[in-house]
Amino acid sequence: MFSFQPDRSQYPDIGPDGKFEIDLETGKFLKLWQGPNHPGITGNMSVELTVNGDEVVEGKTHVGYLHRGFEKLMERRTFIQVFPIVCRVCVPEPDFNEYCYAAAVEELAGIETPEKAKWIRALILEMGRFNSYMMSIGGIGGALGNGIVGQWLTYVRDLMLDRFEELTGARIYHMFILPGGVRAGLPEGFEGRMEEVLATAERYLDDTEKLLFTNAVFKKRTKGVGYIDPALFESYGVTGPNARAGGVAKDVRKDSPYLVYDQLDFDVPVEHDSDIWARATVRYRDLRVTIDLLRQILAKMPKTGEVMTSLPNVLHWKIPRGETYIKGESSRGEYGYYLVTDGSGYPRRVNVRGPSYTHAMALLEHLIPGTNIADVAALMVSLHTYPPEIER
Amino acid sequence: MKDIDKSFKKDTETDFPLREEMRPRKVTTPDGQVIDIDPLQDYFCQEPPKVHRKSYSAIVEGFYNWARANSLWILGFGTGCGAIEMRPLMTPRFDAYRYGIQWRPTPRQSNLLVISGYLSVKTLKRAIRAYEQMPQPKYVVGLGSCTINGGMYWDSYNTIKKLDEYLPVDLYIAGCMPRPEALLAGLMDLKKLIRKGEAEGANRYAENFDWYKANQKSVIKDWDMPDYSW
Amino acid sequence: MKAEALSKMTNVEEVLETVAEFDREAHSFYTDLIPKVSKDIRYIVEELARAELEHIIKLRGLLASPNMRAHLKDAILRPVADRRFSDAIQAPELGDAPDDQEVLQYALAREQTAIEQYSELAANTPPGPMHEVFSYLANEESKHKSDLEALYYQIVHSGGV
Amino acid sequence: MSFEWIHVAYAALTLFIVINYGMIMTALVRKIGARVSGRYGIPIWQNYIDLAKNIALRSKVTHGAMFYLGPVFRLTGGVGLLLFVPTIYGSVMHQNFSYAGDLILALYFVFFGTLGMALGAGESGHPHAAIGVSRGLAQVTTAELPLALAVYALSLQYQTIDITEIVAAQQGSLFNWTLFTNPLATVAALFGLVGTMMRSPFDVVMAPQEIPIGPPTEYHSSYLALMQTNRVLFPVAKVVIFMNLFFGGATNWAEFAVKAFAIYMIPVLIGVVNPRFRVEQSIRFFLKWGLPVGILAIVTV
Amino acid sequence: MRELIEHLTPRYSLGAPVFQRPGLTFVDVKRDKLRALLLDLRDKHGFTHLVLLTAVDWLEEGRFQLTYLLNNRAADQTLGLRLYLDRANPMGDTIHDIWPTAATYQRELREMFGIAFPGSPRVDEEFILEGWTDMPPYRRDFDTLAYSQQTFVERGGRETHEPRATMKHKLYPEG
Amino acid sequence: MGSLRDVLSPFTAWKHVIETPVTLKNPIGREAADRYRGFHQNDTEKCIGCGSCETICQNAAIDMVPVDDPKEGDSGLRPQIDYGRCCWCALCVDVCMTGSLTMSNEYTWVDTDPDAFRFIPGVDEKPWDAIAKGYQRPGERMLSGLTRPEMMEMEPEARIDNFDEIVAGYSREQAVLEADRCVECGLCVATCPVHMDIPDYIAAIREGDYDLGTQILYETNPFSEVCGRVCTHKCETVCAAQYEGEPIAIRWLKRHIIDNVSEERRLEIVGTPQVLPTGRKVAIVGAGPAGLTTAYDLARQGHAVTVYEAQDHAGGMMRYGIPEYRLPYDALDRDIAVIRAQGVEIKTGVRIGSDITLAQLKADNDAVVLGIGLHMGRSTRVPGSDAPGVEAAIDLLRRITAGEEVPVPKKVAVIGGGNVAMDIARSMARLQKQKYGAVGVTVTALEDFAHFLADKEEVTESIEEGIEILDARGPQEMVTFKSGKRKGEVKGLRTWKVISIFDDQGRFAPQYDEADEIVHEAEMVVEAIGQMADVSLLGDELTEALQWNRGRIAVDADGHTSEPWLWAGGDSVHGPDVIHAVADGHKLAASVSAMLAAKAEVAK
Repeated sequence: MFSFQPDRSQYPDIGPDGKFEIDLETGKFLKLWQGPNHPGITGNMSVELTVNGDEVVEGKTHVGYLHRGFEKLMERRTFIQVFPIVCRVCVPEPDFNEYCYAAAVEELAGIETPEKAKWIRALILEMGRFNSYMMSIGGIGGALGNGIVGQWLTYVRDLMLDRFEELTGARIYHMFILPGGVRAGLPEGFEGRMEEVLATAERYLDDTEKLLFTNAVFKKRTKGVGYIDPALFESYGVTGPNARAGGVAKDVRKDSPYLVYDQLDFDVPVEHDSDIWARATVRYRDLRVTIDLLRQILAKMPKTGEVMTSLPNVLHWKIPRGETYIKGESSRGEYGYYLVTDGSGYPRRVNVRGPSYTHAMALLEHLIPGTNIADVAALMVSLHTYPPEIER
Repeated sequence: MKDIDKSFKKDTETDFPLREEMRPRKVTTPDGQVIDIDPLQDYFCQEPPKVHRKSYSAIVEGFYNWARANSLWILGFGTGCGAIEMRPLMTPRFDAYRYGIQWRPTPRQSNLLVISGYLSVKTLKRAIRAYEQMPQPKYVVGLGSCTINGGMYWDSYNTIKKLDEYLPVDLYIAGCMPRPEALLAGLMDLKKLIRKGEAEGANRYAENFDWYKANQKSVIKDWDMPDYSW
Repeated sequence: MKAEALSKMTNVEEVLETVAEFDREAHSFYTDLIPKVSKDIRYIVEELARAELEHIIKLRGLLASPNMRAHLKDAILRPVADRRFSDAIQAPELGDAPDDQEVLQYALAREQTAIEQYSELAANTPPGPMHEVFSYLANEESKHKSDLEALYYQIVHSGGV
Repeated sequence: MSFEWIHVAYAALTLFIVINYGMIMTALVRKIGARVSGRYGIPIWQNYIDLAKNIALRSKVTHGAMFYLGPVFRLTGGVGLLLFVPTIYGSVMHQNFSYAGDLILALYFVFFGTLGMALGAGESGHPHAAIGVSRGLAQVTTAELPLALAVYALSLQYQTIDITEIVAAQQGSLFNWTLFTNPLATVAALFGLVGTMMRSPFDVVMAPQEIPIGPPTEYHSSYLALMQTNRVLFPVAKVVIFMNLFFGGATNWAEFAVKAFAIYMIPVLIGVVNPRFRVEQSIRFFLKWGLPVGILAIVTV
Repeated sequence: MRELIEHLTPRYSLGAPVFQRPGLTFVDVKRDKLRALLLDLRDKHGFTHLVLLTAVDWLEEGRFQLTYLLNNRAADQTLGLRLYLDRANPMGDTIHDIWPTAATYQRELREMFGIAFPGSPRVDEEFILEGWTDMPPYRRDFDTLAYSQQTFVERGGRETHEPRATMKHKLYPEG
Repeated sequence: MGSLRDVLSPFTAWKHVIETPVTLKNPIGREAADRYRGFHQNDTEKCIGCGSCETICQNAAIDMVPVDDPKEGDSGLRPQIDYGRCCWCALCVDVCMTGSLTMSNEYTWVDTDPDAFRFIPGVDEKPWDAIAKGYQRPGERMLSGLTRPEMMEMEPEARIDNFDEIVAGYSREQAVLEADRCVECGLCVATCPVHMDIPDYIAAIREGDYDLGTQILYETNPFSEVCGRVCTHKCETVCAAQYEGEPIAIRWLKRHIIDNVSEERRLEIVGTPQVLPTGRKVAIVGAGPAGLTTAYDLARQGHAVTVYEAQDHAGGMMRYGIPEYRLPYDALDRDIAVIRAQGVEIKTGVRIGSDITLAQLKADNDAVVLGIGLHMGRSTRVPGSDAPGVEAAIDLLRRITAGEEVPVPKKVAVIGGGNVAMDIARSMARLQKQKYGAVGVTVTALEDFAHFLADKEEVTESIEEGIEILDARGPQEMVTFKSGKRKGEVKGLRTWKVISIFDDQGRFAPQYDEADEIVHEAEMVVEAIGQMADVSLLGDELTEALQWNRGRIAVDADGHTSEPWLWAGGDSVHGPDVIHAVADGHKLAASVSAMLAAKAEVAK
């Protein structure tokens, strides 16, 4: 009926390199910082935007607000002492750190993990994924102005945190997956209480679907926005749901099964639009898969068995020289630990490969130009990035 | 734990190279005036804040304190891990709103700065800025062990250990990280402090401004930052 | 059970006298023994003499207490063991230069006699202060004997590496 | 109606009642919103405490005269809006200063506050404020467009620009309400109402997630207290206009309370469950849906 | 994997491979062959995913190890290329044109290890640290505890005792 | 775009407005999960202050602070936790050697004072002290090994007919495995009479640096090879590892170091005295551990030391008291060789008192040190104990070592439950096996197995070798032949069952069950109940002149007797124990050397 210009103003000139020519002195542009103290930023990071009107012509991400020098700290801790700090690398989904680190140490030290411990690890990882997706979908709702979703799903996440607490003894940093196994088995009646949580979660997710995923405004805000060309996935290192939203069924759980994922029955949901909508939807569908996986794990888990192997005295535990890379499919994509040992009692180098590292830096900077200010937060949330794993 | 390298000496010689636009210089204004500008002057906030005395009337002050205690507006600045446990407080499970606690996105409208965990030097700079922008009286709560004595990151080259060196802290909550319940308990304690009129951190900051600034400058070398980054 | 043929009535004072005599004898016996034994084991004999002396002092204190005086004339049955007691007053054979083991064995035998004596006295005394005194004395002696036994074990049954 | 000094006192009383009503009602509405989330939400008197707290703050940083005047203008907009609109129909006390042309003045006041705010916020020097202002003005202007058209349709329908008369015309029966006599105009006006109440999906200007709370980002202490007062007063005042124009006005305070609440709940109902539009999407929405309805309302009169 | 390595070894003069586990192999490469090898691996052998790029400081050996971890998803194979740089003057070749995301890694390496990558975008900008004047912190000779003690104030009043020394002091002071 | 459904469906969310909020009514203080890792608790009675928690804490959150005086196996330190550091990872709980450290499920601690967040769990009272819920380690500790590696030993069948050494010593792998279990708390150091740097030499094993290990051993103990085999290892009784597993095999580890250093290398490492001769002369009576240690120390300080030994070989009780299968003579010889290499002269076969008088020694030397040991056996003196066929264990052992002919009857009864009893029983068993091809030894011990004096492994090995061990049997009489050719000779041992051996105060007071009487048939009864020193060499005059302390020569803390020229130490002063004797040796040497230095000072 009405045809406004399809693209918004082309006011900034396009330079020979295909980028906007920006000269702040002209007064046409305004520098605008989002973050680190900003409710729309997923954590403590910032984006330096150059705007023209309310169109963003350039975005630079700035990280380092959460930098604690983990990889350095790990180098002066013994192998067991590293264990409590790895989980801190990623606050909302710490378990992948614990798993990847433990698995890397086990591989280099030649330790076998008991079968039951593998199941419990998978359980923990899926519970973590559940929480992470809850935060992510709630965050997408929040970033686009629908706080109710965030409220509901944070509540559901709280319920899952209760299960976490019951199983691991802690709410956020579980410190449960030790090299050699896990700290303890399931408490009495855990399955039943978990089922209650899952049922509640499903109820809230049904409501969320009605509220968010069949919502005209939400569709309007997300469809076609933040499109990532699937051809760029490899060059920008896009993994996980972000890739699955663009039709690439990348999932480490399927591609290179670890723990007990080869014994579990699940499909990897794929969307094809590669925009914010697709990314949100693929997460939502993946969350449903996760709920199913949790049920499967609890049903198929062996009822008895050791959960921990005896370790050599960890106070002077030395691991021969070697290097390895362990990866897992976190809720945001490929999560990996690159561990180098040199035969001493300390890791030579630990490198954490968080998916946010590629998603929030190069990719986000690539995506931001040309969007509206209002979409920057949504874009960031849709990429589902956690700053602590970028800077570590 | 690896032994400390006793021979290691921190590089105290090298000054942080001041970017060109940060140097003091003379500028000609459009109407031809020549003025001195010193961009860093602003960032340092050399001007000490005013010490605000309490109201002369104890009853009025009491009423004010009651109001302040029951309308705690927290700056939604998640400085570290602890931020993740602040979120449940805003949501149905814990619903801190019913205690008069709310979140504000801008420091100008906040009364309470919750330092949620460790502060990297880079964030410390922003936290100080945010704190200085908050209107008085303002309160600081140190959430988690990291704020008390460095916590997990006691040997990190990039995180501070004692928050009270840099900001006047009213209350600490132990934990790594503290659960929402503990945080809530802390906020309730803070309310009691405010009601008793004992939460005068802002005045403490103003009175010992030089000390705080010296401490801050000892760890922050690059003071350049956009003055509105929230 | 009691050898009633030998028993006859006596009073407390007399019994206590015998007891005191027993202790005095023992004390002088041990005191005499001290120079006879080699210096390295003299401590055992000295301890024994000291213990007996302490015993005498304790007994004297008892007798002097006003509470006791009232009962001194109480008649009691002369105990059967009395005779054995009196026998023990006589120093048995203990060689010229006895070693530590012999001294201890001798002392243990004496203590055994004393314990039996006091126990029987206590059993024969109707409940009251006197009964308690004898029980107390029996208890004292058995404590003393325990000490000696411990010493014996320590010296003789030291085990070996 | 001739002016008498006593009307000043009456108007002050109206103001007082409306402010308190607004205080309680907005808190209640937040509690209702919280219920949807599954929470209890703020205490019903929280707004008073917040107000007292903000007044009690000790430091007040100003960025210049206009920064100070901004909230004053905004409050003036609210007060003015209320004072020139009959709050309770037929009541001498709460007739306020309504007069024959008050509809025009009311429309002006609806804009006035926003403009004042824009000026004040602009002076705060914060880029968020500056961007917020430009986005806000653009959006509000288009949102007001259907409202203006609806008012135009109304004045055509009732042949007057005196609100009191418009209310009078709606008395008697439920079906005399403009809602039923001119539903198109009502719908067009509701576009305006929803669009200017700063609720989703049209609250992108104030959204904390993007440009943190937009124009008032620098406002604090008593400046903020002033704005808070306005924030409870202005929506109610606006609702009063809608009540008068489309829903038959109110003849007593009870009716006022119920109707104002009900009308106020319209944007709330939508807002709680919807995400927000971008500015240009909002503009497009109003132009695409609001404007035609408004024009249609005029055409069909 | 073995065939591929055997195939590539003569052409790119690779070092002896380490088969860490099925699906993960490490191999040494020479700097001048790196670029051609990466392109070859990416375009012809399906190693399209740059998993990570990081460095290891072998202080004792006087060199940095750059690890390029590439993944071939279809074959579920990960290949780690190890490239050694002289620690005294570490200089790497930027590969941001092959994988744009490598620019971030290179920025980090520049800042944390002091390895230069001429030509990489924003490589000389501050990345994570701010106002940093000391040596690059991930280098092995940077002692984080010492730096932290010399920079940040610690809460005082703590004193610990060693059981052995305490017992010696109390139980056998002269022994 | 967007269907009507998309517009309307969001409004379904409003149904929640009539639901009761899910908010917790009073969240503050909500009880955490049963396993929650909250604030620490410490059972201070159970805690031994080993400091493993401090070592493993990666936050440096734990300080060990003194709360009590140290005693054996307890440093008196207790962990103080700084909640300005703690991360509640509970590694300290997992690593805790005694399991004393646990966590409650309490989690709220708010304070205005940042210095307040420190406390000593169990000592500073806290509201959560009594909370039973919270993180407890499930089962035993997993972070350090619980059991020792199996020591390679000769099978009973292989060892019973010879005097070859039984244990093989640890292999490198086993030693590393065992050394790995050590948490290096150092509680053992105080208990070790010579305060060997046990954690350090265990660390040296881990590092594979045997030279360093040897060096550490020789700093405190010149009899490391002997002690590596026969030490009473008091250290192992206080080892932190024993609380949930086996104590570290400290003795075997010590032996492992020496086993891995050749004799030549050992001499190189130890070296010879690096000082000029002082010209002072010291005579030492008795070439046992005490005497030789004194000699070693003094010689290294440049004094001229002569050791007089009554027997034909040096070594004292180590040679004549300990059977060869436990301590091979060449091992002892290697240790003595190192001592000899320091210039110590050892005169064997010289009996002081008869060959040379003490007075003469006094005249010829600046100082005389007595290390005469306990070479006389105690007798039970039960009836018949003077009958032929009743032997003293210590005497028998000496004769076996010296190669003298000893009677080996088919049936032997041994009285005693100590290691000497085991030694003689096993030696006799070997001789029996050699002679008759069968073992017929019965050991009757006063103590029950729970209070046995002999080492556990001694008892097990004895049983393996076919020796019958009867616990809780009190000897009553040596039964003799009443008539016949062998009239008066022993034909058995009559014992009663011991009901209880100690009274309720823990003192010796055997109670017998006279009904439970056994007569153990035996042609030889060996009394192995204890030993005493033969002090006859002192002579009456000196005996009279010396101060005595409960049957032993009275010495001050340094081993100095009441005579200014005479020192005494070792078993005869402090009871039977090699390692104590070595400790005494060091003390004596220090004291003697101080006296000599003072003398030299005066002479100048």
